[in-house]
Amino acid sequence: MSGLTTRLACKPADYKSDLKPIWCPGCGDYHVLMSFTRAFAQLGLPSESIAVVSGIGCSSRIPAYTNCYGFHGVHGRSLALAAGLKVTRPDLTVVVASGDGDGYSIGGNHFLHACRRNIDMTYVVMDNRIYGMTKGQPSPTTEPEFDTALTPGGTGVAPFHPLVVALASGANFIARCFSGDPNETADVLAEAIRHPGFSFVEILSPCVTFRPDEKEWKELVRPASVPATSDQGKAARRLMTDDGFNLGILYRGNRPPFQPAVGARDVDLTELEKDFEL
Amino acid sequence: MSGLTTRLACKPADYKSDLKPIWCPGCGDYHVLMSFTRAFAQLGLPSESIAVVSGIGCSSRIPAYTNCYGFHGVHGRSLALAAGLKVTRPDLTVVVASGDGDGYSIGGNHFLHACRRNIDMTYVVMDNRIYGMTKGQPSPTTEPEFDTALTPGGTGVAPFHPLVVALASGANFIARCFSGDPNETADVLAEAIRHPGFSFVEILSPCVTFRPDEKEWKELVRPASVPATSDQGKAARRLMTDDGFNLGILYRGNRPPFQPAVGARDVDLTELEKDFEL
Amino acid sequence: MAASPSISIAIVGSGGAGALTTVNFLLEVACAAGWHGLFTRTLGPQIRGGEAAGLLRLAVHPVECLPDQFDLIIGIDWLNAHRFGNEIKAGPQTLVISDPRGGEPPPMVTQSGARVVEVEMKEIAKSISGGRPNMIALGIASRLLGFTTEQVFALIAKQLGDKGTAAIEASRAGIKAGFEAAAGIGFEAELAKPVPSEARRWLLSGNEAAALGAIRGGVRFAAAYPITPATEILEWLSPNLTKVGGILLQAEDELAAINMIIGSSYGGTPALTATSGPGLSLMIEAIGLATAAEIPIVVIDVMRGGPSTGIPTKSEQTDLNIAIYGLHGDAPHLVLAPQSVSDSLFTTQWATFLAEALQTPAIVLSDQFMGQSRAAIERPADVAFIGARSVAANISGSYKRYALAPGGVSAMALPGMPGGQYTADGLTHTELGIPTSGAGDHLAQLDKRRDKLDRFNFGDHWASIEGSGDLAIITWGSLTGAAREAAARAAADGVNVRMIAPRLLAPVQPERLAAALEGVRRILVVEQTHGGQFHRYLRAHHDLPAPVRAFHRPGPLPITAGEIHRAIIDWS
Amino acid sequence: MAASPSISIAIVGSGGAGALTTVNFLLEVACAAGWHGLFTRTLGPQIRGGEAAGLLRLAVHPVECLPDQFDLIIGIDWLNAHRFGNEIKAGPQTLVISDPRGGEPPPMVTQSGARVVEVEMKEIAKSISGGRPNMIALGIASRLLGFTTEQVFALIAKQLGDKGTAAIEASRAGIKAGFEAAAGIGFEAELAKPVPSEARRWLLSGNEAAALGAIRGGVRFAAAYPITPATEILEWLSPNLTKVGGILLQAEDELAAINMIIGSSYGGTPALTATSGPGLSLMIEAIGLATAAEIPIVVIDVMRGGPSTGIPTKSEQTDLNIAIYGLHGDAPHLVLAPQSVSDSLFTTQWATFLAEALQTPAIVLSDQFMGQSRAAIERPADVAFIGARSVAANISGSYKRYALAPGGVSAMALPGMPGGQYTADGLTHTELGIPTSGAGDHLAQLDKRRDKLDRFNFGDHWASIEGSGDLAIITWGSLTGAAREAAARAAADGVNVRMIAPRLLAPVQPERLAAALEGVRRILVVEQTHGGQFHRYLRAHHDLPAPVRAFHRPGPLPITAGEIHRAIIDWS
Amino acid sequence: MSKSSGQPKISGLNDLLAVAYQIESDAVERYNLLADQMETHNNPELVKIFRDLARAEGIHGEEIRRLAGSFDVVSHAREMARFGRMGSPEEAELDAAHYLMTPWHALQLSLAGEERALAYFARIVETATDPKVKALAEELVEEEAEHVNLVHRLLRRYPKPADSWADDPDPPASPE
Ligand SMILES: Cc1ncc(C[n+]2csc(CCOP(=O)(O)OP(=O)(O)O)c2C)c(N)n1
Ligand SMILES: Cc1ncc(C[n+]2csc(CCOP(=O)(O)OP(=O)(O)O)c2C)c(N)n1
Ligand code: SF4
Ligand code: SF4
Ligand SMILES: [Mg+2]
Ligand SMILES: [Mg+2]
Repeated sequence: MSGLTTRLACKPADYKSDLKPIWCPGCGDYHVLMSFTRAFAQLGLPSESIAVVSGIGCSSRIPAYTNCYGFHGVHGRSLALAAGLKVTRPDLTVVVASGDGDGYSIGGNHFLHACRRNIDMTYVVMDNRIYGMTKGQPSPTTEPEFDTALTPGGTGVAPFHPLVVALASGANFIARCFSGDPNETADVLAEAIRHPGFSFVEILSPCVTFRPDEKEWKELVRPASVPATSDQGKAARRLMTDDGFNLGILYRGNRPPFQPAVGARDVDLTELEKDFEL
Repeated sequence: MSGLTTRLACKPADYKSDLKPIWCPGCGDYHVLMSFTRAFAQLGLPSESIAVVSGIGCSSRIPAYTNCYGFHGVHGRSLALAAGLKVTRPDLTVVVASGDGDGYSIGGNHFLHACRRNIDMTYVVMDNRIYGMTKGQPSPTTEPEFDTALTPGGTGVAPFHPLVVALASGANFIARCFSGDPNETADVLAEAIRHPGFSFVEILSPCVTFRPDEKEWKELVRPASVPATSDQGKAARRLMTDDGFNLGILYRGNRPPFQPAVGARDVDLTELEKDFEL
Repeated sequence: MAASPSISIAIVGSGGAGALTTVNFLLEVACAAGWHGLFTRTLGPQIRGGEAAGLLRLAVHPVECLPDQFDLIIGIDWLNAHRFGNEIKAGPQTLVISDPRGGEPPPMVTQSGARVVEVEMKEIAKSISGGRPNMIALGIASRLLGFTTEQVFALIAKQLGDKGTAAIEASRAGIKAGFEAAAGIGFEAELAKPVPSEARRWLLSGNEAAALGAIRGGVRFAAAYPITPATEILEWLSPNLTKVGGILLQAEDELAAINMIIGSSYGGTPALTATSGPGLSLMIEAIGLATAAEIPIVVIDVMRGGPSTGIPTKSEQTDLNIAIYGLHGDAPHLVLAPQSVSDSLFTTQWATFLAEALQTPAIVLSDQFMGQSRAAIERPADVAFIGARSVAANISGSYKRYALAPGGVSAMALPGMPGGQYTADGLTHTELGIPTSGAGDHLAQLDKRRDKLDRFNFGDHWASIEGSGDLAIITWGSLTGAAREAAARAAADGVNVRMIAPRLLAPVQPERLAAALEGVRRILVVEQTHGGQFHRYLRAHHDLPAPVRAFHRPGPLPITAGEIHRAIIDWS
Repeated sequence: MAASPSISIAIVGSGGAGALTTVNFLLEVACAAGWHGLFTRTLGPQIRGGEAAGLLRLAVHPVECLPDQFDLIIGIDWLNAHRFGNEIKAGPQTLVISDPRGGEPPPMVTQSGARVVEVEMKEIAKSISGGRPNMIALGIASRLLGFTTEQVFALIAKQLGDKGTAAIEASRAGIKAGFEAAAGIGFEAELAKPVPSEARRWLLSGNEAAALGAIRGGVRFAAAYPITPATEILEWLSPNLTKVGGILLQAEDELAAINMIIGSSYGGTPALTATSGPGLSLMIEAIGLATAAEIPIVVIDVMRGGPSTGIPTKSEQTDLNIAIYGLHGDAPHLVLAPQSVSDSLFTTQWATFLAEALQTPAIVLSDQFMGQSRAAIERPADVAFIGARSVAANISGSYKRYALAPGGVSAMALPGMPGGQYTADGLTHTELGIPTSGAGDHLAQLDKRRDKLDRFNFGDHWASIEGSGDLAIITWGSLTGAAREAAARAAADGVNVRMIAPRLLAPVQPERLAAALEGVRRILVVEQTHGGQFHRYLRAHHDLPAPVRAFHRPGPLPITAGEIHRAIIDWS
Repeated sequence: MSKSSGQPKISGLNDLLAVAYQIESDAVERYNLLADQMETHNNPELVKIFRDLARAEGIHGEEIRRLAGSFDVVSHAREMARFGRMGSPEEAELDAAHYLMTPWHALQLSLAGEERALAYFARIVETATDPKVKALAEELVEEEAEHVNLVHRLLRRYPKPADSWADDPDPPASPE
């Protein structure tokens, strides 16, 4: 979290922009937006001190719907862009927003390395187990038998475990939320932002248009029965075997965040020339 | 492993090409090459039925040193290239060779998705915890304090756990070998090739030039004290907490490999036009 | 007014109004009756429930471009319709049917001088059990276009067959009500009678046509990463490749997709991927690999508005530069562009054939307009362009994968062939494929890869060349149709125009273009870019023998025949 | 023979022989004595223990290109030296010193007519405790070049200071023995006395110069993914950025690197990455994003042999096309090319300044030759080009990030500024940055981004223009030095030549080039490509006012002044 | 790492002949590999030494083949003479190679190999029950001892090089 002084008595509405979402009514992402603004208000951060960075997808449209600084970049590269921003501007609060396609498919490599690098930022993946924006192709979290036009009869490929991948790669904070509970989600997001280092929050956020079956999620989710652990081995086993519907903060590490010192910049550049002098 | 009939009485030398490696004398990759040829001989595969696919790096030079079909592609993309080859040519034995930079840094995303996809191929990463070919920059497995010209004083970034990532992503066979033991490595490779689905073999292969300290590895490695498990939760915990020097087959799953049927191709194409007819 | 060879209809309505379905029904009714047609959609930014318009042009001959203006515009509602801006041009001749309860017609209608007739489509629909306003619109349009209720009912029965009789009944009632509502409305435009023809006809999109062309050309593997407006190619291929013994694999990203097809082709299976600008950017490195390692592949780029994410749902021709010049190093390869929905089939098939014959990547530049329009076309003829690469046989002795063969194409060993073992490589290599940094080998292989393209005889398919005036239009891709129509209009004005539209963009064919330009005194280059990419490209490679005017502007609005016609007149 | 203004030495020896170190010592001795010099390495494919040659040209004036032929070649050994093929040209004037125990001299030497003198360098070295053959070679070369033992010893003391007295003693003994061995050897070539000068001088590589230029221009963040031959830029930046309060981050790949610098720059910190062809290919998509979202970034592309992985250790100019035309959509941006080791500093600094001033990506096209050569140069002057982008101040009311400002450049709000909140976007956007697919907004923003480049006054730095003959050489990048020398030689023959080398490749400067070409009657375009990329590019954008000959060939051998000279004579 | 290993089981004279043959031929292959490396890395002195060593081991192998008479040791060896973890006893260790290595290093490698072979046959002498096997093993021990002596003698000609033997003043290359 940033060192900027916080503002008192912020309302969630202060963090919303005037732009109206293009999302389908009923989309889980509306709730996520709500959780964002509530979390920001809870933390009392000046909206101009927050940067929301995203890629491409329905979920990735979120930056412009906040009243923060935003970057709607290219597909799958938000974490890299955010890394360059945060290391050079450690005063900012950096939140990265992504979808399961943007984050786990095309963006998978940056996910691995952002976890490793452990820069102090919060990574939110709105997982709807589908490519919403491009009209319903399977993502890495889609069930193998889920039928789509691109993969009739299903992909036949097992979904992967993003939370274990995050853990194995070094993420410092791992949580799962459900968009349908925006207050709880806001609390977890605020906690994730507060937690030093790379925090990963997977939000189950149903796509009403291409995954109407996900309406059932609200019956399936439940708070995890055990509190967050900081034991990597335990966490690995637990996350590897859970069914994907346990909610809450599941792992909380204590690796110090990566932040190279940003030094004084008004130095005498002729110092640098010494190596070259004949 | 392929369905081609095997040839009897193959010698490892039959799988070596005439091309002389550019590797530094003492490099672990010479041993890996030996393990490749021994494993192929052990399996008695016709050399023309094997394809060795790689990216860029010292380790990735291996295809041309075998007498198999080879593809020395671009940096980090070998697994994708191999996937296209294997699904359309299931009769071939496909072995993919990579380094820790090629495989875990630039190639990280394809690693995740190759594990998920579980196509029947064997993925060998020669891990020397350094970029050899480009003269000694840190890779994702390099120790955080290891000093290099690009990262003076070390990266400060924790290495990630490739074996856990593989497991979380769905790899069906996970092993760790040491190049200095080419017979054992050959046995594991042969087993990996035989195992249906995606097999991942991490070979610790010292770089004598940029990591002379890795000569010590031979004192550090040891056979894992417990046999391979097929329990994902157990494997996750074990791999997450091991010190990186336990050798052997560590996980052996039983997911069926992904292989869409390759049908008869001499069909009447006018069938396809029916949808369009007015 | 005399019957016209073509007539254009736009139906506008926001989410759920069924505007697009209605237009599609109209197209099918017209096609069943023997007309041709082209149907394009235009949509708001929402995924669901956004404003939508179906644009339809019907004609006695195949249709390849949109009209300058619409004859009939029906607004089921006008919610947010102002967003379509100039996309639906109206004029004093236009008849607009507007539901007064559907909001204000947008300025593009009200300021056009069009005659607006109000019909309470929603109210009429309410009076029918299960009635929907779009069926009223369908009825109105059908009557104004001169279709009979029987023609429309026949289609409804076919299309809604599985929805049950109640639904069909409701639709029929709605259509009938629409016919009645249209009774008093005067509509001057009249579509000429269809030209009787024995040709078998198809209704399909350019994306579907391209996909079928690829399969006809021999493609049996595709790797897919979805992107607008190319996804339909991949979605059509998926089940259809399966039918012909092929496979489609969904890739994790475009980097994977392009490398997957290289792997497939290396193994002997002709392979394709389809994408759009952002995806093409990511494929560049590996297309260079395929060039250097001489692996045939086909990459369809369905162009959309650029740069960057740009305007994904609209057409432009601005990926010409990257397609031709985008690879690092000297990397000659094939670039082709289809010229219409129908030609998407031929050109993609030919591209597949050429890629295989020349062992090199072929980039096919389609665009959103061609790719996503649905057109009624005559079934394209079966052509002999079926990929058959030169494959090594009876290998004995040391096999030279990159042998300096006379035509530049060397026989390719496929994995599994004894004695053909070699390593394909993106490093500069010898004839054997062994890495080298020798000047001689480098030059020899660069020459080989250039010569195999330059010396190949591409035949007459390289371009469409029509007319013989001394003013030549040079254009390409989906603008060919509009240019053709503009030339026809100019001819009607007495201005003879020659139209040259290269289908083969790279390698360039300087002698052929020079021959095509013989005797020309003015050249008009027409393209849909901001920067004049095609014009620059022509200048770079050809000595254009006459003064040139470049007419170009970016998307999202399609360049119409009318605009080109004006440019011709200005330059005559 | 009269003293010559320049003299060239090559020292050849395989791994461990220390050939490169020896050449470096020679360069430093010469520089300390007031000469200038340029040192290039050439290496075998092995990482360690490969064959190596150091190529050195010393002169009274700054040196920017290699010689046509070497005056002195010393073979400490000749193991695998044939692999250097034509890289080390010898002729009848050449003196070759060869160790008879070092294998056979390669054909390039034996077939040249050069005089070969055998010296048993290894044997001599053995007679000295701790002696090394390369020190004998250093002694020989020093004496033949006219240096004194004191000059050489002074350097040894400085360079080997930390190796202990024994090592220094051994080296001194070796050098002395070399001097003695050279005693009887006649060597006709003689280097003219150095021109006395007060200028402070530096010894550095083009890669280092570029890195320093970037810092001078304001860069304080770099993202790195190693690739030959660009890695040294990143390795130099890493510790040096730290010294000036900046940061370097190692990225997981080039896709990350380019996006990291966009993030840094979005936050207000000028940022750079350096790569070569394969890496540039991967950066293309995001460079397009930076163009559309108007984020200044600097990308240095140190070109190597292409296509694909190509010849990583050798130079070519074949990334011109991708740098200029590689982006999808209409995406104007800056492309610049330094012309020498020294100019790498200026041009990179200027590029940084321009990127910031114009809020757009700048691609700097360096190459392996310039990047990895070490040269003695006069300290480049401090110039005023320090990046200072237009930053929004006192924002009140609704902030328009992409306002249609007169010069096309709109003030940029930086995160943290109250009221400046906006979302940077690669989608086509309004002045506010809101996504749109409106034709008007699209055109307005395309115009804005084009105009801000086209209307900027780049001043005289856009090109080096020298001479006034009616034959003009147009060249670029690291060939400028060779072209300059060729022009000088032609002048000596009585042929006046004009040399024009644009430093700014995009946006094109048609009026400026036209002015520079005033009165020209023949044009010779010189470039190191196979396909003639630069020539095509010139044709595309300029009306060249006279007949053109294109002289181009690919790498790996550098194009020499002699070759260009011949091309001039042929075309005069 | 544990140096335990699976070793071929000797259950008769033919087995021992085959194993002995295999040991020599593995050594030949290894020395040739090292010679190739030295050739690629421009160390001609070592190329010669490794080729000589390969030739010498080759002669031993041929002798064993002759000893075996009509019995096909070559194919028998391929079937049964597989060594486990540490490999064939007389193989020189690959990871000890260096492009600047000197004859002294090569002889050290060779010495270690000969000593391992000596120890290997000595163990067979100790454990063998078949007298013919024992007798041949004793012969082989003697021969290996002779080789060990020979290497020691050679080493006198090539003293240990200075610690700086691996110094290379030039930087490495980066070919890709
Ligand atoms: C390079 C590139 N490839 C493909 C696309 C097309 N595309 C846009 S969004 C998207 C997937 C989005 O899925 P997800 O991240 O799950 O977001 P959702 O829409 O489901 O929220 C794709 C493939 C693109 N914009 N850029
Ligand atoms: C796109 C691209 N980026 C960078 C490079 C430069 N490069 C070549 S090999 C390599 C790293 C190799 O490291 P690793 O995979 O660990 O192989 P090793 O040499 O250590 O065996 C890099 C960065 C390249 N060839 N292509
Ligand atoms: S398509 Fe799905 S993810 Fe996208 S906005 Fe609609 S409901 Fe949400
Ligand atoms: S640099 Fe390292 S990895 Fe590469 S060949 Fe040499 S020892 Fe092996
Ligand atoms: Mg999604
Ligand atoms: Mg490595």
